[in-house]
Amino acid sequence: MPMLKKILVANRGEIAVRIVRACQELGYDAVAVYSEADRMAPHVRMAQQAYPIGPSQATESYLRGDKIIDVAKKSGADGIHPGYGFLAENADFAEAVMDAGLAWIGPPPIAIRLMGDKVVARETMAAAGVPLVPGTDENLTDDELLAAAEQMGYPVLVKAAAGGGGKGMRNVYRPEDLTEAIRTARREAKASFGDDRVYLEKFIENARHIEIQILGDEYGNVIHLGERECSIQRRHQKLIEEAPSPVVDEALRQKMGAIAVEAAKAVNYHSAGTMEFVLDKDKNFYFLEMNTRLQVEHPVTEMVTGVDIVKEMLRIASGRKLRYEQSDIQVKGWSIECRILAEDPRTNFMPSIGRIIGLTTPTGPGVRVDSGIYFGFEITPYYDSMMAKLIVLGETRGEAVLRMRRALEEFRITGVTTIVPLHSQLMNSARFQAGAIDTMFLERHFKFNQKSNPEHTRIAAVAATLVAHQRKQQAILLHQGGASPWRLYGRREALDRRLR
Amino acid sequence: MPMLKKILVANRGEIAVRIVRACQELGYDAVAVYSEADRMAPHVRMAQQAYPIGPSQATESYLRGDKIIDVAKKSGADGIHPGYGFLAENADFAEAVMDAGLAWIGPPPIAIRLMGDKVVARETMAAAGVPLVPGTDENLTDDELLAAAEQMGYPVLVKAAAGGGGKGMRNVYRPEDLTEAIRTARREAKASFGDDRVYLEKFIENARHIEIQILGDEYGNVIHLGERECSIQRRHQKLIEEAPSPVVDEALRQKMGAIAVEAAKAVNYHSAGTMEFVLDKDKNFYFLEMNTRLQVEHPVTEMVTGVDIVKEMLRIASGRKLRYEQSDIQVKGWSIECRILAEDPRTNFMPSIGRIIGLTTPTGPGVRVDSGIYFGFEITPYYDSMMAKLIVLGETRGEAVLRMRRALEEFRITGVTTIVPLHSQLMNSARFQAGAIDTMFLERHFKFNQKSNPEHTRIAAVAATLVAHQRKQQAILLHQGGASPWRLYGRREALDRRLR
Amino acid sequence: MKYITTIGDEQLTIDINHAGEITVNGEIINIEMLQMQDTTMYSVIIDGESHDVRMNEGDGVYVVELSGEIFEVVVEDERTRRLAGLKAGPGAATGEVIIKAPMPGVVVEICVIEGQEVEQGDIVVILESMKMQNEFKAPRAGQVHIVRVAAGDKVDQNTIMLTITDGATD
Amino acid sequence: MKYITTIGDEQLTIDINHAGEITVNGEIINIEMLQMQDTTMYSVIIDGESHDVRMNEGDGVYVVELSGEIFEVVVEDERTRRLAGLKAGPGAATGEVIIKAPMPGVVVEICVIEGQEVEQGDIVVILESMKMQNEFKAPRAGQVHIVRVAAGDKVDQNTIMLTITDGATD
Repeated sequence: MPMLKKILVANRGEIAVRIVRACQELGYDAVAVYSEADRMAPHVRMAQQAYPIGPSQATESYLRGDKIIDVAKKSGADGIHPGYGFLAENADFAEAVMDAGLAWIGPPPIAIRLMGDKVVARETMAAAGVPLVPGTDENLTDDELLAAAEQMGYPVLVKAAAGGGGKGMRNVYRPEDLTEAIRTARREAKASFGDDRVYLEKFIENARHIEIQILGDEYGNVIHLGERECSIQRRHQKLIEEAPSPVVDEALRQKMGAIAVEAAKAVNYHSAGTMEFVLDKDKNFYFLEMNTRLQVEHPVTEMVTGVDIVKEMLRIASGRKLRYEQSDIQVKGWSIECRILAEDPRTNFMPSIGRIIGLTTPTGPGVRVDSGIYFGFEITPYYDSMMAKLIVLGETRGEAVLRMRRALEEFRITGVTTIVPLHSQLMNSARFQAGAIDTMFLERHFKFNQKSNPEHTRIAAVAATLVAHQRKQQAILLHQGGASPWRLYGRREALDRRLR
Repeated sequence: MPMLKKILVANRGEIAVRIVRACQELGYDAVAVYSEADRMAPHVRMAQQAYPIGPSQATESYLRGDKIIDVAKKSGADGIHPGYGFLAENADFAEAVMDAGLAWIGPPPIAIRLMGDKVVARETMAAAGVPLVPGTDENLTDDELLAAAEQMGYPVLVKAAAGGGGKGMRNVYRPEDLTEAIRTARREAKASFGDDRVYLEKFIENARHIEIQILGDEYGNVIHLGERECSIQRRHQKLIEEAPSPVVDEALRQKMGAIAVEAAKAVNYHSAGTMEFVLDKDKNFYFLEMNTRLQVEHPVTEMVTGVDIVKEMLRIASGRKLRYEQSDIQVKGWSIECRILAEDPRTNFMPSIGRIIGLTTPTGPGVRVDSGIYFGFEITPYYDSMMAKLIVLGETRGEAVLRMRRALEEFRITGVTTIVPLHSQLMNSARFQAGAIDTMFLERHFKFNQKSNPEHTRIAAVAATLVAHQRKQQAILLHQGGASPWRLYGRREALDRRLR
Repeated sequence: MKYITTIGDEQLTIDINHAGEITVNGEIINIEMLQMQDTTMYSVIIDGESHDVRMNEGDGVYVVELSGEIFEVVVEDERTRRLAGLKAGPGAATGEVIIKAPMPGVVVEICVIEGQEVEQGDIVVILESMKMQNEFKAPRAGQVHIVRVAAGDKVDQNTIMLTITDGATD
Repeated sequence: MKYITTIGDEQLTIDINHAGEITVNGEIINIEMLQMQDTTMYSVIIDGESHDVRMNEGDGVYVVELSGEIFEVVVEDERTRRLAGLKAGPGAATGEVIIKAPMPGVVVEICVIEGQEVEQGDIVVILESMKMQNEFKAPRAGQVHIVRVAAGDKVDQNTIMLTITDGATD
């Protein structure tokens, strides 16, 4: 394997920025690709080279492996990092990249293929001795699925065989809802993956989503970097992740880690990957699926272990041996990540688009932002709504929560609606602070905008009234006097008038 | 000593923001004070409470200890953190704070007083067995100073007895320049400190500025947090700091650290403080002065030790015992800080004022920004030119330099002129990269804008020509067509025209 | 000028006199409010307490964000309110409701038909945009009046998808 | 249109034709340049290479910042230049030089007197501002013409402090 010197980043948004930064910090050149909507995107501006690959729709650009490989050859790139989403778990693309004589910065295509079909993945893991949630095959008819659900007992989870990211996933609590859930899951799976096969899994209540990050080289060395807890979800999509988990102790960490490492070795895995598990209230854990790529939430693991996962992926793809042994990996401190989405928490997470006309990014000790936006950037409707990730590191979980709260308070995004207020309220929730969370937390144990500080209510009322008053005055007086960038109200205004 | 719950921050700019953040992360309330120019400053917006203390001139506001103590009482604060500069090393103020029944978040006034007079400090340190640079008393006449200089040999350094921050400091290489240097140093010292006493020190050539951070509690426990190297200076003011130093090994660190701890104990020091030394090319070190306060460059120490110095100061002032023993302190990784000044590196660091009309702050792994500005904030002529500090942490010095380079490239400040390009060029300097620096580096071994990439020259020429061309076209065509937020040039424009 | 300001289930009487003095339910407050460069943010200092406040206005409702809490505020000046002889609060739901697409997307499903009675919160249309399926709910009870789009339609931003009228009470 | 662009000691002939095609010294280049929201920044992609470029203009000189390097660029269109019959480069120093205070401050010292000859780089005035003493140097050789301020004076932004003329050659 040749030394890498120029990497094509086959992605956009914050993860493309993350990878470009890693390249620059290793002294590599980065090559960006972009759709028409993304000409001004930060990954394009930050990379050393940038090439257009087509219209805004991802199917015409970021999903066009052929165009991307052409750009890699034209630009002289010697490797491709796919990020997450788009082509990251497309084994055919990985093979095409390698066939073109380029390094694939990810796991072997055969591992992607084995783990890509969720049912095959379950069989592979079962053979490797990994405990599984009870579930069905994916080739059953609706009637067979109904019978299987009856057998395993409700609640059950309908899942897309080709799935990921919560797409085509439905919780079902009562037999009479199953047929409709299967219908809508098939529809969503078809739309998202072009494959409408679904299967059932027993839905474990009060469960936590715990996953193990692994890292392996091309010489059979595999280690784990501890766990992440990702139980705060909406529509089966993660909103908040943390490392470590409030309920995983060192013994459980080593046990789950050892199983994840064994499972990865069973499929000759290398590069970065993640084993997802559910953990029930008695701390039994069951394999859910494996993500054969870098994950959105990888930074929390980086913060507590000090390992730069993206740089390690680049080193591994250069044919280097893993720089760490299992005993080198120590979890130190506590890290939390909040996904900053352009969505409205008041209207069931309706996405928001628009130009960023004001932006203050939180900084200071222990704060990291992995962002795909900047002042003046436009959020378009073509891609998902994640604009940035806010990550903090604290000595303890308590400090991390307080630090996240102050960082959220500092995050000012004007031009689109964001879920920052939802995160602030979550950080203030006693239940979240106590770590008493599970995958149904947002739906069952939390209500947005539930109660408010009476003093804040009064301030909000007065502030709105002053703005309304000022508009009324302006309407009457028109443009009296020069426009000042700041407008003053209240006492000070009164004082100014007396002084004039 | 009572538990602290509400802290008044007697400062402005990035350090006030830093302290407000520490308070919030400990669950304390912060009280800001502000001058007329600073009503919209970030520390005012971020604190829970904020009170005006007078006109923009610092002498009428931030230096008015009486007004600040009044606000502390009115707001119910139970302690005052002075930051650095302004009243931080004013022993009378520290005493007044304590007399008012408030906690002083800093060292004992007696220690401030002992170390505040540079000549007394030298005597105190000499008595404690700390090696000193040869120097004179401060009560000499100009003729006596001339004679003393002859005695110790040139070059010499003229320094203000009440000094700090490079004010009233002059290098003198030839006897014929000394009289004029003493005159201007006295003038500057008088203007800055109201005290025109100066003294001479032997100027050690090819020396490095190395300082030791110490931390002590009220029970006599003192530890050191290793060294910082601050050799990149202009006009005796630090521009870049790093921890550790490229030339300090573990043995030297322990030796200098032990002396700093002993010296601190000799004056019954507690809270945070710094012993500044010069280190000559044979690794002999000499005491320069002690800063009895938090320093600008404290973050690089925080990054490599994991100790939050500001929070420790708050804990110590609450009467807590130090949470660390010397053996707990491990230096891990490498941290560099660049001071982001509103000054023009092309015109001998002429300060710049104006409103920030565009701001992109670098983020991502290993990057911290301690900032006192935001989009829309106005840089006024009343205070110093430091807008922010950019701090990075890398595994190695090499990674830290590359990370700083990419972070500087990401830092976009529009509205004032900054020294960001100077820092970028420094990071690209082979000599800086090799760690071959000393306090004369900027003046002797570095030339700003010395040579440029020929490809960049061509791009700059073409870009300027396109802008000139477009202005000319606009002047001719006036407002033809709707104004677009983006303007397109070149090939793409040609294509657009053909398609119309 | 006197205002009646409604926030949640509270009503405040706020008076701003010609000298700029402000009273809330008769009590004088000391407030200074300055607008930021990005125009939706304000720095407010009220009796020494400092707050950043975000304010967006639409359809006569101010949406105020403060310390992670979101408030909806309706401000009416007393004279206008008296002249209009309004008795119902400003939040009372009457007239036609228009459901627009807030961004470009593809209609996945229309869950209702014209003439159908709906309860507040019933899902009426599903739109796919930004890789997500977004459910639109009836903001209040009523009757579906006109359905303008069908499943599979591509819609632009602000396309009217359907309208709901007062229904039975019409 | 044809331009003569001077950067450092280099001169480039840059032609932008009506079809938007651009040549530099006769060689066609493929460039796309888009302006950012903050108006001094541009995103430039030139033959696949991506750069962020900052551009400020003053007194006919473009100050261009690119990857931490700063360039001063003078752009003249060929016709104007020919018509003016200029022989000297645009950077040649002639006429009166005005030294203004770039910001409010206090004059610490005037280092020259009216009529004095100065060399390029000689310190002419020291201004204290932002807690620093800032030295102003003669941008070129000449003769001090008028001194308008004295030590101790408070000056506002853009106050003219002194002027330098061509001196002996006048």
